[in-house]
Parts: sequence; structure tokens; C-alpha cells
Amino acid sequence: MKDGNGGRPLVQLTAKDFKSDQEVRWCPGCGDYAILAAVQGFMPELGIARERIVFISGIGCAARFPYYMQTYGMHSIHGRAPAIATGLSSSRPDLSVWVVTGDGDALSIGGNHLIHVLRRNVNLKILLFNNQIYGLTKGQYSPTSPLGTHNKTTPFGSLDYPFNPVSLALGAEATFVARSVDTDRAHLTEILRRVAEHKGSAFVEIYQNCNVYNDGAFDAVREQENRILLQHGEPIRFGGEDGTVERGVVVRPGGGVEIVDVASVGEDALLRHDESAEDPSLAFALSRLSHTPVGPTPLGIFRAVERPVYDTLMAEQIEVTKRELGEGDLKKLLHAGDTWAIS
Amino acid sequence: MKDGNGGRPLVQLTAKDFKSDQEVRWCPGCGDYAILAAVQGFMPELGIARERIVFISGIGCAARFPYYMQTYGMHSIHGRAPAIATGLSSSRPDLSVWVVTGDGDALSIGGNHLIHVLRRNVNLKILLFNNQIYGLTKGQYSPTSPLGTHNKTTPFGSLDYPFNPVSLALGAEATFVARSVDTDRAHLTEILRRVAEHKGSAFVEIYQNCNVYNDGAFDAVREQENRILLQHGEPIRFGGEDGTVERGVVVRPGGGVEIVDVASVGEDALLRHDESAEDPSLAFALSRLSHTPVGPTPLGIFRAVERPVYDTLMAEQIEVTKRELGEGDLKKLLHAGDTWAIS
Amino acid sequence: MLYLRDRDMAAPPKPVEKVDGVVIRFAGDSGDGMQLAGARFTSETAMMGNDLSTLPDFPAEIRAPAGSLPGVSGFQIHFSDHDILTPGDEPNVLVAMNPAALRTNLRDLPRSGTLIVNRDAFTDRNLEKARYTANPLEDGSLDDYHVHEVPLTSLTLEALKDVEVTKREAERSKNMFALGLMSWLYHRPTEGTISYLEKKFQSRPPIAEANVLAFKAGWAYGETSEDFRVTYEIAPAKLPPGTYRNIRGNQALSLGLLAASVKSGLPLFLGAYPITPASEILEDLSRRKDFGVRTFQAEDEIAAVGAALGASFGGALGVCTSSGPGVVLKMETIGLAVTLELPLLIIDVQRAGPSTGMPTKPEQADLLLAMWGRNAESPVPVIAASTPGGCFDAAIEAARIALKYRTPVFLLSDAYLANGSEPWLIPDVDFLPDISTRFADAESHEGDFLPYRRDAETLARPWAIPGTPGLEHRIGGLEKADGTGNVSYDPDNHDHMVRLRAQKVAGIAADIPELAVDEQGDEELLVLSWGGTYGPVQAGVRRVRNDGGKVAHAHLGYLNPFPRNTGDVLRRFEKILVPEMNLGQLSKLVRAEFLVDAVGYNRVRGLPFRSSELAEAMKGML
Amino acid sequence: MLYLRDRDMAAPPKPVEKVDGVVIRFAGDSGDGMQLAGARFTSETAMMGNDLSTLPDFPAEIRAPAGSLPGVSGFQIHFSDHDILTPGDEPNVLVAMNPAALRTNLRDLPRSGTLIVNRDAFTDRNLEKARYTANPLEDGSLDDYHVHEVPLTSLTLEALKDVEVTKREAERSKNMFALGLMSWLYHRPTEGTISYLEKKFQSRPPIAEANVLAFKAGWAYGETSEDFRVTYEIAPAKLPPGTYRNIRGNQALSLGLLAASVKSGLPLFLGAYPITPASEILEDLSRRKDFGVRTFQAEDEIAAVGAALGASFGGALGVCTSSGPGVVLKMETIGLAVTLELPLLIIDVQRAGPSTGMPTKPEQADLLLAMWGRNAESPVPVIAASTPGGCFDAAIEAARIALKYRTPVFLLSDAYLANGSEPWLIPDVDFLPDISTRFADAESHEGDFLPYRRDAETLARPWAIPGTPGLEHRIGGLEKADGTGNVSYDPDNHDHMVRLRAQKVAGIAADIPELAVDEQGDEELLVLSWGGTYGPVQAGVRRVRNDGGKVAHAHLGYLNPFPRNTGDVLRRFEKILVPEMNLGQLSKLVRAEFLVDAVGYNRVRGLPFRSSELAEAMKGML
Ligand SMILES: Cc1ncc(C[n+]2csc(CCOP(=O)(O)OP(=O)(O)O)c2C)c(N)n1
Ligand SMILES: Cc1ncc(C[n+]2csc(CCOP(=O)(O)OP(=O)(O)O)c2C)c(N)n1
Ligand code: SF4
Ligand code: SF4
Ligand SMILES: [Mg+2]
Ligand SMILES: [Mg+2]
Repeated sequence: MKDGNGGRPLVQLTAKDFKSDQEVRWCPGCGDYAILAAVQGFMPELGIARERIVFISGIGCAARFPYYMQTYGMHSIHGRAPAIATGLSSSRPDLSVWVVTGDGDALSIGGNHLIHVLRRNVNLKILLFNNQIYGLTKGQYSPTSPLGTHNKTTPFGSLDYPFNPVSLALGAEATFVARSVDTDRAHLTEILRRVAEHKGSAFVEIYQNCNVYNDGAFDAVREQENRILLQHGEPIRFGGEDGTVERGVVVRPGGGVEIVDVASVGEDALLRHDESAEDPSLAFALSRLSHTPVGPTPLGIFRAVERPVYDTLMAEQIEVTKRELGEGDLKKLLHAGDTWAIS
Repeated sequence: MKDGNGGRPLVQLTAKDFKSDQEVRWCPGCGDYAILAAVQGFMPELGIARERIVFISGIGCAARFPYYMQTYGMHSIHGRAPAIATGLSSSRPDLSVWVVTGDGDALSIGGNHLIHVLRRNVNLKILLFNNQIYGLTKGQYSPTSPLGTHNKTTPFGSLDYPFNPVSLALGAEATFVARSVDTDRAHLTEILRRVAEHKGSAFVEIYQNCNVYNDGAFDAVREQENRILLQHGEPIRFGGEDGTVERGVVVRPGGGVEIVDVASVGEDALLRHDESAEDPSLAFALSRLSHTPVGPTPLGIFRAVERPVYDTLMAEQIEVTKRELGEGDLKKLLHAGDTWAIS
Repeated sequence: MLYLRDRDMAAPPKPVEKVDGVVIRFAGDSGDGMQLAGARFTSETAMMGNDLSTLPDFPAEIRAPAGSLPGVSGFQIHFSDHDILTPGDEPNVLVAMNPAALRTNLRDLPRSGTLIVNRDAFTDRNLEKARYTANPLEDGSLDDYHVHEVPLTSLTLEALKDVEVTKREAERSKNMFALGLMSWLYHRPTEGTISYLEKKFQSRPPIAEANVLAFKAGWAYGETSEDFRVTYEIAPAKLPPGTYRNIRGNQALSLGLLAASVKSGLPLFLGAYPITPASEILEDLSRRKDFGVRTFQAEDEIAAVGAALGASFGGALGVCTSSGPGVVLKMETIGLAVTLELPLLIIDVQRAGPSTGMPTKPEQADLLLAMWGRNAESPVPVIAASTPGGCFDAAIEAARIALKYRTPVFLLSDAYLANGSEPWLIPDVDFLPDISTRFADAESHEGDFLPYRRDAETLARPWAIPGTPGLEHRIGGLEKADGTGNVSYDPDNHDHMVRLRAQKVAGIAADIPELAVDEQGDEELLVLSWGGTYGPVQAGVRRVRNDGGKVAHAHLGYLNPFPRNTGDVLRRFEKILVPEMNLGQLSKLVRAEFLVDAVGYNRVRGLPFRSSELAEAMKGML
Repeated sequence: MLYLRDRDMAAPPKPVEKVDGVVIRFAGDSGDGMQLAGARFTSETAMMGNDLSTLPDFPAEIRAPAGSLPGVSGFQIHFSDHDILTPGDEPNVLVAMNPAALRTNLRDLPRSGTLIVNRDAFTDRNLEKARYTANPLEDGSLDDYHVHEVPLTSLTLEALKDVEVTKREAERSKNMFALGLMSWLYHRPTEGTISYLEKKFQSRPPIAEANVLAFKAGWAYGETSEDFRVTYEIAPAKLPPGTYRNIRGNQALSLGLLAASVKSGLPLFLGAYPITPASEILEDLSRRKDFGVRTFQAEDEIAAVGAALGASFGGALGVCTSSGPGVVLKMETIGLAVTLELPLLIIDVQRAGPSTGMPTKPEQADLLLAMWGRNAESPVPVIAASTPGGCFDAAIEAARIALKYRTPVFLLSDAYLANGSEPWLIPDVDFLPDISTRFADAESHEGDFLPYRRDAETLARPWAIPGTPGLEHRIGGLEKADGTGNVSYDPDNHDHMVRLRAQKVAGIAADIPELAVDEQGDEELLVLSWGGTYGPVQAGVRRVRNDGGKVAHAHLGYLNPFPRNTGDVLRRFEKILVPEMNLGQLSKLVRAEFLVDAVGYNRVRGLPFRSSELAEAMKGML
């Protein structure tokens, strides 16, 4: 977490301080409202002055987010927020830079910037609002829409297999990967807390209901029995309430993990979650438990490891060079190499 | 493998038939020569007439490849070959379409097209010549260059953590992922054979020596003791010749896989490779055994599974619709909806 | 059902006034179903045989909160007993379903215009949402208008009280009440709407019933209420004989692309990434699998055009559709297509910019982008559609040029054409131009196959598609040697090729119609327009002429190359006025090419021109 | 060491001829070290005080096989006792290290020119690789030239026989032999080269020794061989006093960006993706961490410009460098910068196109792309560098405009300027313009902070960077309301903003120098040039004048807006000739803007103009 607020007296802010004067313009009932409320509610905890926080988005419904935050913000162009944020974050390590993006924005047109930000470990907090649809352009399928989706551009069913955003991020060397749900304020807030603490790129997929074009896509994960809550150091188990069978996750002998009834294997056989494992293989295996969230689906932090942060390395390299070579001297540089005088 | 050759008498072609009249213009000693020879040597086996084979490339040293193949070819623009090939392959399922690309072309500017082709499972054979450098533009680092690489644009060492192309492809839902080495003709040929047989996107990372700007980057994997040859159904083991210790791969209890001395665990504990596992987690775990090939590195086929092919689905959807609704009638369509006559 | 008459609703007992044309605007909240009401009114009007022109006005981007100003949705229709050219500068009648609709639309209604408002919607809460501090129905601010306050919501609820729908569902039928009232007022036929509603809500009979009842109740209200004393009759227009349908520009464009596919005998491949206001073409064509159309929703615009180019290489009719912010991303690939000399259509449904701009609003400011938005000398033919129905022909013509000359072609439409509609004389399929083309094969050339040996007349190179035995060859974006197509760095070859590519495009001038001038012969002023402004400009010209002014009009559908007589035409006039929804892009082109002192009339308001402002501008130059 | 003299090599005993200037071209295989030889000869020449101009000619793209035609690498230097403007139309002396070099370069050598060939390289195999069917040294085809056949390879091997290097290493020193010979022939000082070699090969003393020895052997060969009978002396040029260095355009550009950073007090952030011929700027600046420069090698050009814009938002001097095929990809983001009104530099080192084109060759065909390559009305200032050294000032000026007017600025260079070199009078750092700018802060505005309230004079909006308390605000690519910067769909606001953005850019005309004309006052013909053609055009003008022709010359460094007197200047002349390495892009601009009948001289050969062809073109119009 970026610390302090540049020497200004620390005033305790409230959620209201993070509301801008702009009218919020999502469709009534949209999941974006809940996420906005959670973020605004969490912000005071950050302990960073508003002027040192920046929200950068691309284009889409989700991407209107910055307008509603009383911080610095940029509603940029489709898919490019990670690139723009990279320039800002790496040249201004004193800022807390957040990227808000949609499944189309981040994974379709912006896919390349996203994976490169993740591998570089740029110090960005990336919130991907996944509603499995293009909301703003009125309902075309997205790279996370399930195979066979029928909608405006796929009247006979979509043909392309969707991304699993968590798998993709892990394949792209992400250091922090998590998943949450729009309406689960407590869970989302806990994840935001960890996102803020993480040094480097923190990537969160947030299931978000688009009640106009894709209503109910995440209803399954709103049910207790489908929520595999990942908790570091704890055995991975879920269900068991209200008469449902308690289930858990075990390592498959040939690789990967699978869901079993806890009773059938015994508690001790359950896999203990390790978000800090250097090797992302476990996190990846967990991400494969559900490809689209229609059954049991892991939520929480898949991976959270430390790796040098791009922005910090960049600043250090400058510092070290200046220390070793001295502050650059323009006059000297202009005169470097072979020169001759004419009088 | 696309079959037949459109009714024309099948003439047994030779490697020479696949050599175009263009002078090959890579630097003497470049690994691209060996790959070209292997591909030309393999082509006759394909059993497809030359006119039904197309090579499409982007820009880079590797991307000159199509000029040297006596087939149809396009040397397109930087990073876009997968997109262009998607249009060709999905509109012409009768062709055998190959993409040749470099680590910059495929993973830097073209990263997004690549991951989308893989998730869609477009019927493309993708050969990525990874030399961990931008050759054509004379030696800048690439997204596969190891952290700390010193070269033209990183005189003080590079700051960005590289991609592992195999992990990335697996995270992007690839159905076929393999790795080979420029100079190992037999191995490369075997992989090409499997690539050709695969229905859908087949992705191969080929370690390729750029002797001018990045000489010796893959020397380690040219040594027997570092070659973890993946073989379907076989225990994963390597080394053991010339007095080196035999080592093998086992599943780690907490997830992932690791390298151990065979003697210390016993043969039976070794992991058997399963390239056809539905779940890519094992393949992913194997890809993590080496991030950059300086030590023991898996070669061979990480994953080869069947999933409906984008091009086929597209063709089928048209066929089914035509069958159900009849061949489109332009006149009828123009007159559809409310019409009225004026006389 | 008591007070509702049935079949013969077309003969109301109130006095009838004959008028030659009317402009009506329906305006309400996005949730109020104004687009549906407008579309139905349009269909009824079309069936009456009036000429018509419509323009929807969507709220920007996303559904704003109900009742808010940004949430207002509008639909304007102009219909008449003679041929008309625009959806009308300003409405004669405004139907305002709530205070927000009134507030955002009233400024367009001339004093003494007719205003029909849903009185029930003027609640304190709605007034506040619309930022009214006083109720305009009460504060006298509407005194200059003919105001009809109709309690639309309560009348609808009352009419539906016996139908098995929820209150919310009943309320949602109020658009049909309004439609019924307007249909009565203007003698529109009702059968079409009733059967439309029955079909649309087939699976939910109570909803169907509610809508039909509300529609009929609106009609009956007109008949019985004291508030409406006369009705209006607009005689059918005398249009050329034939079968008509109402069509919007995007629909016509989709159909034109299909026709081009059929008439060329090539499968259509559309690569696109959704973007307002072009998405609909992708949506339309994705339904046309029966024509063998392949639609590819790409990961971005670069992939979309790349795939289209790949499909072209394989012998398909490769097309991509987008709007400004997406088109800029395609330019590198279009440059490649220029070097490869392969057919490719790039369709730009222009919207207001720069950058994201105002996505739902029209503009015609991508002309110079189409001309020069690529690195180095990279000439591309550019054509533009002029009317909603004209989008059909423009698509076929763009395909014809692309296929015949093996070149990418830009087709410019805009948000106004895309969403506006007009009656369209359905063409006879058999008389559409034959645009079939010939692939190279072993027989089509002598000796070695030279992929860059050109046709003497068109300068087009052979199109040898993969799968053709013996013609294996490689193409790419490095400079090509003339003839062989091999990579060449030879200075003279480069100069030669740069000129050849330019000549090929310039040569198309011989293959397109001359520029026609609408003139009497004694005018000094020529109005030169292009693209989607045809309607308002021609309407402006007629206004000026009606007032005795002398003005000639020429309209460009071909922007690159210009028709071969363009210079001659321009030089015949003393003054040239170029109205454009940009800061003067065509002006720049004709000034540079013909050294004529073309003067621009430029308004960049994200709205189509009004014929009145154009008439003023013309008069100002007389 | 026997026959080698040491210190006083500068006084050869052979007759000395005085000449005023010479053009020498070194040509050989890519592996032959011609660029190094050329660079050293250049340094020696600079130290002599001659004026000079150089042009390397790299082989295309990748290392072709040794001895092949595409593998030839060349380096031309023009030096003289007076000020010169170009690297010379054609060499007086051609040094050809192998048959391929002879074949590709001989056409440029005028009859009676001097030809020095490495006889040892004319083996059958090499002749075949160069596609010679007969040995040109034997078949009489070189009879018209002054040919010196020197067994360069064997003489070098002989000279190095006692040095502990491999045969291959010894052979590779033959470029130094050739350099030694040429240095002797033209009286170049040798200390610099010797110490350079000793330093360069510091860690490998035998290699250093080999190179130094070869160099000295070449010198001695000149002295002793019968083949060379005279030497040439070129007096120092009278250049303005000061300290000079030799500089290439790309170097000057990098230094200019650094100077802009220092003089603005803003950290430099360079986002770039490698591309020929711009990569070098990224490479240069990546070494300048001591100046706090952040270089970001992005995943593509879109990310490069995006990151630069993000850095600008944060208060850095955001810059991106690229060439045509990369620049087209940046346009969407530049459009965003236009709406955001943030400073941003886009540097386009132009190369031959379209598409991939000829990556190593110069062209100036991206002018209209820079002007109009974005969707909708999206005006951007455009300036162009005119000479290699001028790239320094152009970079500072581009930064000044970007910072002062809060706008993206295009700076056009080209492959000719980028790689060409000339002596550069090193400016006094203290006299460089102060381009510091002021960020908005709580004190800098009254009342509410309005991010789009403009400076009355410049029309620039405040630059309030994150971290500034109280000025939190949101910006974006949707149309902005004037003043508040809130999203606005208001038609009149849009028209207003479109015009404001245009005015802001147009207004810069008041802040740049007037167009200067080099004239006597009685010319009828004006030659109007821009960008990298300055040298050849001015040289052409001098030629014409030398022959008694009357011609005036004006050169544009500002393309948008034009200097405020441009129209007046153009209208003063009867004829205007616009030479461009494109098909007439500036011509189009001035014709459209000023309605003058500018005539183009256009050659698109991927080579800089020759002053002789330009002189011919001018004469043709007299
Ligand atoms: C270059 C470009 N292409 C296309 C668009 C149109 N567009 C705007 S948002 C969007 C997709 C939005 O989907 P997503 O990112 O999932 O956001 P959501 O609206 O669902 O929150 C598209 C295609 C654009 N604005 N710019
Ligand atoms: C749009 C664009 N940007 C940049 C370039 C310059 N460029 C050509 S090839 C290349 C990188 C090549 O690296 P890689 O793909 O690894 O291929 P290699 O040369 O190493 O085989 C670059 C940056 C280009 N041609 N086009
Ligand atoms: S369209 Fe969907 S995602 Fe967009 S605001 Fe409405 S409900 Fe939310
Ligand atoms: S630069 Fe490297 S990759 Fe390119 S041809 Fe030469 S050796 Fe091969
Ligand atoms: Mg979405
Ligand atoms: Mg490479």
C-alpha cells in the first residue's frame, strides 16, 4: 500500500468524500452500483489523500466508474486503460492508480495491454467487472460469454470458447489474482483491502450482473453451496449448510485438483490453500474448477506473491545511475565525443 | 490433418518441391535455416497439394519464412498474422494454414490476436520462433528475454518479467501446446507431424538461436541432461546418461510438480505424462519447471486435446441454417417485412 | 371494450382538414417505448402511401435513470403528399411523455406548434428530475403553443383494468395509447399495428391484449374527447410505381452487402468489432447464415480488418464495418491491402468526434481520414452514401470497385443515414449490376505467373487464390517489384509503383458516372454537397427556389476519385458553397484539386442540417 | 612495422593538388565494416575543420549472405572548404570492397570518377554472387573510370602477419587499411583514429594492434605505391566560430528531447516500440537514466503512446517515437489527447511506404497522415526538422508548443535526417529557450476549479496533475462541456468545442517565426520546400544561381499552422515549385489554403533528392 499522504494532515475521510458531483448513470439494478458503493466505502481505509488516488478506465458501462469518484480520473479509450495507467504509475510512484475495466475492454480489445501489465508487475489495482456481455454497445457477446450464447451478434449461438480470466492472468505471470462478486460487499471489501496492500499488479475479476442484457449470469455463485471460498492456509471446503453435502478440494494424483465429498475422503485429505506459493500451478488448477460460474466456483485470492515492482525498479535504476554517474549534465552531454573548435 | 488434395492426382512431393526461387536471406548461422529445412522436409508428408497450403507471417526475421516456401504465402504486418489467418482459415476450411511468427511478433505487438486465436481454436498451425530478442530491428529485448537482460534498449538491464509462452498459451485455453528446438530436426519433425494432425489451433514454441544478437540463449537445452522429453503415457524422467544423475518429475502434495532424483523417490512415484488430460493444470504445472531455458526444460507436447474447431463450427452453422431455412433468396429478403405497392 | 369501435375506425366524425405534410416527434423516457411507437406510426404512414422520412434520437450510450434528462428518447417522422427529403427541420407536433422529454424537445417546437403531453407524468418528482422549478403546465410558459394535456397514464390504466396484467405492464402500454391517439388524428390505418402487436406478444397473450386495447383506447379518446376538434388528412404521395418498404440506412447497407455477395458470386465475410452506430450491420448480417455469410466478431478492429483481408486473400468478399474510433485502428492493415492490391471494403458509419466524441450523433468528419489516414502514399477509393435507401446501392458500388480494381474501398455512411428511414423502392434483383469477377487460373496467363502483372485497362493485378494449382506465390507489405511482385528496394521501381497505385485509383474516374447538376442554366451559385447531407441540402435548394432564388446543386457520391467532369462543373459557377458537418473537408479537397474558391457552410453540432439554415446560407451568397 | 612511418604522416612527399570539395563513398559487404570506416573518416574530416555531410546506406533489414547484392552497405561523405548542404549527389571517389559493392554503386559514379577496388575480392564466387558473368576488372567495362586496383585483403594480411590474431580477424581489418589509404590521399589527421581503435579494442589488445597496423599500412601503401601519384588537400571551411561536433539526426533529436526536459523542468517519459529508423532514439535515451529519463519499451505502439499520455497526465514530458507503420496505430490515442488537451510529442521518423514499404529508406509522405489521420476534427500542430542538427531545435520547439498549448504535437523527421550527419555548432545550454510551464494549483484559479477554463491568450486549459490537493477532476474522450469539462451532448457546445480546438492550434501561428525567404527581390519563381529536403533544395537553388538563374527559396519548418505570412509570401511569386519526396502533400495543403497554383516536383524513390535534379526542375520553370 502506498503510504502517507504527502505530509498533509490526515483527515479521516468517509465514503461520502469519495462521491463526485456527477449523477450516476447506470441502468437501475445494475451490479455496477454495488461495486461503486463497495469501493467508495473502502477508500477511506486506504489512508491516502484523495488527490493522490487516480482511477483510469477504458470504454464501456463499467468504464464510467471514474466519473463517480471524487479523485483524479480518466475515462480513456477502449481497452487502453492499462497502457495509460502504466505510464502514469511508472512515472509517478507516489500515486495510487486503479484501473476499472469490463470484460470486453480488458479481455477483448485490451487483452494485450492487460497481459503485459501483469507480467511487468506494474503497480496497478485492476478491477475487471465481468458481466459476460458488452453492456454499453447493447448486448453483443464478449470473450467471457459461455460457448453457445445467443445474443445480438450470435443469433445462432456463439462459436468461441470463452476465456477464464483467472487462468489467463495466471498464465500471464500475474502476482496477485482474485475473484469476487458485485453484491457480496463484505467479501469484495476484504479483497479490495488485500488489493491495496499488494505491491505490483493486483488483478480482481468481479462478477457483475448486467440486468439488462445478461441478467442472472452469476446467480449460481450467489448461492452458498457454490461458493468455494479460498482462504490462505485453510483446507478448501464448502457447502455443508442446510442439509447440502459438504464438499472439498483435493489434489488429483495425475495433476490438477478436483471436488469431492468431504465425507468420502476425510478432512485430512483436503488441500490447504496456499496463495503465496511461488509456483502458480496450484492457483491455476483451482481456476479450472469452474470455467463459467454455473457450478461450484472459487472466490477469493488465488495467488498473492511478491515480485519486484516495475515502477520501483524503474525508479531505482534511475537513482542508482544518478548515484553512480552523477546527475546528468546537459552541457557535458552536448559536448561528449569528438568535438572541435572553430574560432 | 486436412485430407486429400482436391481430387488432383497425388504426386509424391519432396522437400525440394517446397523451396521457392527466392534467395534465403537470414544471417549465416541463424537458427531459422534449420527450422526451414525441417519444415520443408516435413511438408511432403502432409499429403496436401502445395496450392492448398498457405504460410502467413507478420514482420521480423522469422516472418520472412513464407518467401522461401513454394506454397501460397503472405508476409503481412507486425503481429497481425493470427488475425489475417483467422479470416482465411475460417472462410476456407479446405486450406492448410500455417502461421510463422517471432517472440516479438506473437507475444509483444500480436499478443492479443494470439490468445484469441487459441481460445477460439481456429484451425491454424502456429510456429513461434522464440529467440528471446528482436532480430530484425537489431537487438532490442523481447517479452521472452530474461529479467535483467542487457541490450540496446536496456543498457542497465531489463525490468520486465518475461512471459513463458507455454504457460500463456495454456492460460488462453489452447488445445495443442508444444515446444521444440531449432536444431533438433527429428524432434521438431515429430512435433510438426502432430501439429498437422491436430484439429484446431496448434501452438509450438521453437527455441531458435539468433547468433547475431542473442547467441547461445538455448545452449542449455541442447544438452541432454536438461532435456525433459515429454512423452504421452510415459513417466517423466531425464538425464542418467554419461554419469549424470537420472532425474524425474513428481506431483507436489500441495499442487504443482517438481524435479527429484529418480533414485530418491523410486520409479513408481514418477508422474506419467498425460497430454490428453481435459484439465490443462498438469500441462501448466509442467510449463513452470523452467521459466527461461537455462536448466532442465520440458520439450515435446504439453497438451493435445480435442475441442470443436471454430472454422468447422462456422461452416456447420451455415450448413444447418441453409438446411433448415433454405438457401437465402435475395428477392425474398429484400421484400421481407411490411411492403406496399404504388402503381 | 364498450366505447371502442372496431373495424371502420378510419372514418371519424370530426371535421377533417387537408394538409400537405406534417412533422411529428414522439419523445419520452427510454423506457416509454417511443422508438416502437414511432416505428409503428411510420409503418402505418408508409401503408398510406405518403412519402416519409424518419429520424430516431437515442439517448447517449446507456440507460439513464427513468425520468432524467439524459434518458430521453425521441423519434421524428415527416410525411407528406409529395416527395420529401428530410425528417423535417422542426416538428409541427410534439408528443412529450414526461417533463424531461418536454424540456429537451420544446426548444425545437416552433411557437404555435401542437404539444401533446402526458399530464400524469408531471409529478413533483419527475419535474425535479427534469430540473423544472415550476410546473410548465401551470406556469404559463406553454401559452404560445397548442397544448393538449392528456392523462395518458391514467386513461391507459383505466382502459386496461380488466386485463390480466400487472399495473406496471399496463402502464407500459401507454405508448400504444399515444400511438392510437395520433393514428386517429392523422387517419392512419390500424390493422397493421394490431396484427403486429398480436404477433410480437404471441407468447404472452395478456400483454398483447393490453397493448391492442391501449391502442384502441387512444384512438377512441381522440374521437370522444372535446380536446381534439379536427383531424388531418394527408393524401398519398405520387411516387414512382413499384413495391416499397420502409428502410433505415444500416438495414439498406446490410442488404446491399448481401446483394453484392450474390451478384459477385463470392461469399461474404464480415469482420467487425461492435461500435455505435455500426454494430447493427454486424447484428443484421450475423442472421444471414442462409446466404452463407460468415460474420466474425473479432477481438478488436485490427483483427476485424485483418480477418476480412485474410478472407479476401482466400477469394471471399472481405468487408469490415466500424465507426471513426475503430476505423483509425484499421489503417495499418488497409495500407497492407493497398500494397497487396486485394479487394476489401471498409465501411465507416461516421459519428461525432474527435476521440469518443458523441457516439450516437452524426458527423461527416472522417473524409480526410479515409483519404489520408495511412502512412505514406496509400491511395484508396472513397465513396459515400447519400440517403438511407442509397446505402444499398453504395454498398454494391463499393464492392464493384473493390473487386474490379483489386483495392480496398472506403464507404462512408453516418449515424444520420444509419438510423434514419425512408420509403425504399425495392429494386428488381435481376437488374442489379453483375459484379462478378474472375480469379486467375492456369489458363488466364501466359508463361510464368506474375502476380503483379496488370490488366491494361484497369491496372488491376490478377487475383490468384490459394487452392489454384500452379499459381503459388507470396505477397507482402514490403515494396513489390512491378510484375513479379518480388521484394524490391530499387529506387525507380518504387517511384513507379507509387505512381501506378495512384493511377489505378485515379483511373476509376473513367468508370463512374459524371457529376450531375440540378440546375436551370442561369445560376451563379452552385451548392456542392456530399454524403448524408443530400436530403437537407436538396430541401434547402428547393426552399430557395420557392422563394425565387437561383441556385444549382451537385451532390458527390464519389470522393476519390472525383467524377471526371467535376472540375468542369465547378469552374462553370461563380460561387461555390460547400455545406458540411465538419470544418471544411470536401472544401479542402476541391480547393486543392481545382483551385476554386469553394466556401464552406460548416456546422458541427452532432445533428443533421436543417434545410432552413442551409437555405439561409445559400441566400446569403446570392 | 618497417616501412611504416609514425608521427609525421601528415606530410607525404607526393605532389599535392588543392580541391574545394570531394564526395567519397565507401561500399562493401555488411561484414566489411564500411560504417566504421566512414564514421572514422568523418571524424578525421571534422577535426580538419572542413564542412561535411554524410549519409550511410544500410542494407535492407537483415544481414544478407556475405558478398550478395542485398548485403551491400555504403557510407558517403561530402566535405569541403565551404559550407555545404548535402552528402553529395554522386561520389567523386568510390571505394568498392567487393564485386557486389561495385555493381550496386557503380551507376552513381560519374564517368572519369575515381574507383578504388579491392582486387582480392574479385573471385569467381564473389563475381557470381554479384551476378557478374565476366570480371569487370578485366572486361574493359571500367575503362572510363580512374581505377585503382588494390589487393586490399592480401596487403592487410601481409601487414598483420606478426600479430597474434586469426586469419579471419586479420582480414576483418581491411576496412582500416582502406581508411588509412584514403586518409593519406586526403591528408586526414590520424591520431583520432588510432586512439579510437585503441580504446574500442581495449579489452582485446591484439585486435587493437591489428586495426592500428592495418590503418597505418594503408597510409604507407599510398605513400609508396606507384598507383597513387598525387594527394589532395581541402582547406578548412569558414564556419561560424564555436565548438562543433559531428551529429546525426537521431542523436540530435535525442539530445533535443533531453534539453527540452531540462529546460522545462519536467521529467522525460519516452514510450516507444522499436521500429526502423526510429529505434535509435529509444536506444539513446534508455542510456540517459542520469537525466531521470524513463524509457518504456512497450508491447506495441498503442501502448507506447498510451503510456506517454498517462505520464503527461501525471506531469511528465510524454513523448513517443516511431515511424509510419507504427504512427498509424497511435492515432486513436492521439485523438484522445486532443480531447484531453494534454501535452504529448509524437515523433515520426518517416520511411518509405505504403505499408512496410522500404524500412531503411527515407520519404516525406506522412504529412497528411499527421494532419488528418484521426477520426473527426482533431487538429494537431505539425512541425518538421530540416537538417540533422536541426532535429535538436525541432525537438525543443515541439516540446515548447506542446507544453504551452497543452496539445499533442507531431514532429516529422525522416530516415535521411536520422542517419545523415553534419558538423553541429554545439549550442550554449544557457541560451536555450526556457520552456518551463506551470501546473494548476489551489492558488492558480478563483472559485471552483474548472479544468476546461482556458487561458485567454493561448486558449490552453489548466494542467492540474494528480497529487494536487483540491483539484481532483475527471477527464475523458467524450465531448466536454466548455469550462467544466463535464460530458456534454449539447449541440452548440460541440460546435463551439470543435472550433475552439481548431482555433487553439491555428493561434499558434502568432507564436512562431514568419516564413523567411532567401531571395534577391526580383525572382518570379519561388521554391517552397519543407522538412528533410532543405539541404538538397538549397543546394539546387545555389546551382541555379551559379548558372545565372533567378530563384527564391522558402523552407517550411512549421506545417500546421503555417507561419502567418505564408499566404503573403506565396502570392508574391508568379510560380511556385514544391519539391517533395511524395506525390504532392504540401502542394495540396498550400493549394487548398491559399489557392495558389503550386506545382510539385515529386520523386518517391526512397532516396534523398539530388541537387542537380532539383536545379533542372527549377530551370524548367524559369
Ligand atoms: C475502438 C473502439 N471500438 C469499439 C468501441 C465500442 N465499444 C464501447 S464499449 C464496448 C464494449 C463494452 O463491453 P465491456 O468492456 O464488457 O463493458 P460493459 O459495458 O459490459 O461494462 C465497445 C465494443 C469503442 N468505444 N471504441
Ligand atoms: C507496426 C510495427 N511496429 C514495429 C515494427 C518494427 N519491427 C519489425 S520486426 C520487429 C520485432 C521482431 O522481433 P521478433 O518478432 O522476435 O522476430 P525476429 O526478428 O526476432 O525473428 C519490430 C519491432 C514494424 N515492422 N511494424
Ligand atoms: S447495460 Fe448492463 S452493465 Fe450497462 S449499465 Fe445497464 S445493466 Fe449495467
Ligand atoms: S538477426 Fe538473428 S534472428 Fe535475424 S536472421 Fe540474423 S541471426 Fe537470425
Ligand atoms: Mg461487459
Ligand atoms: Mg525474436
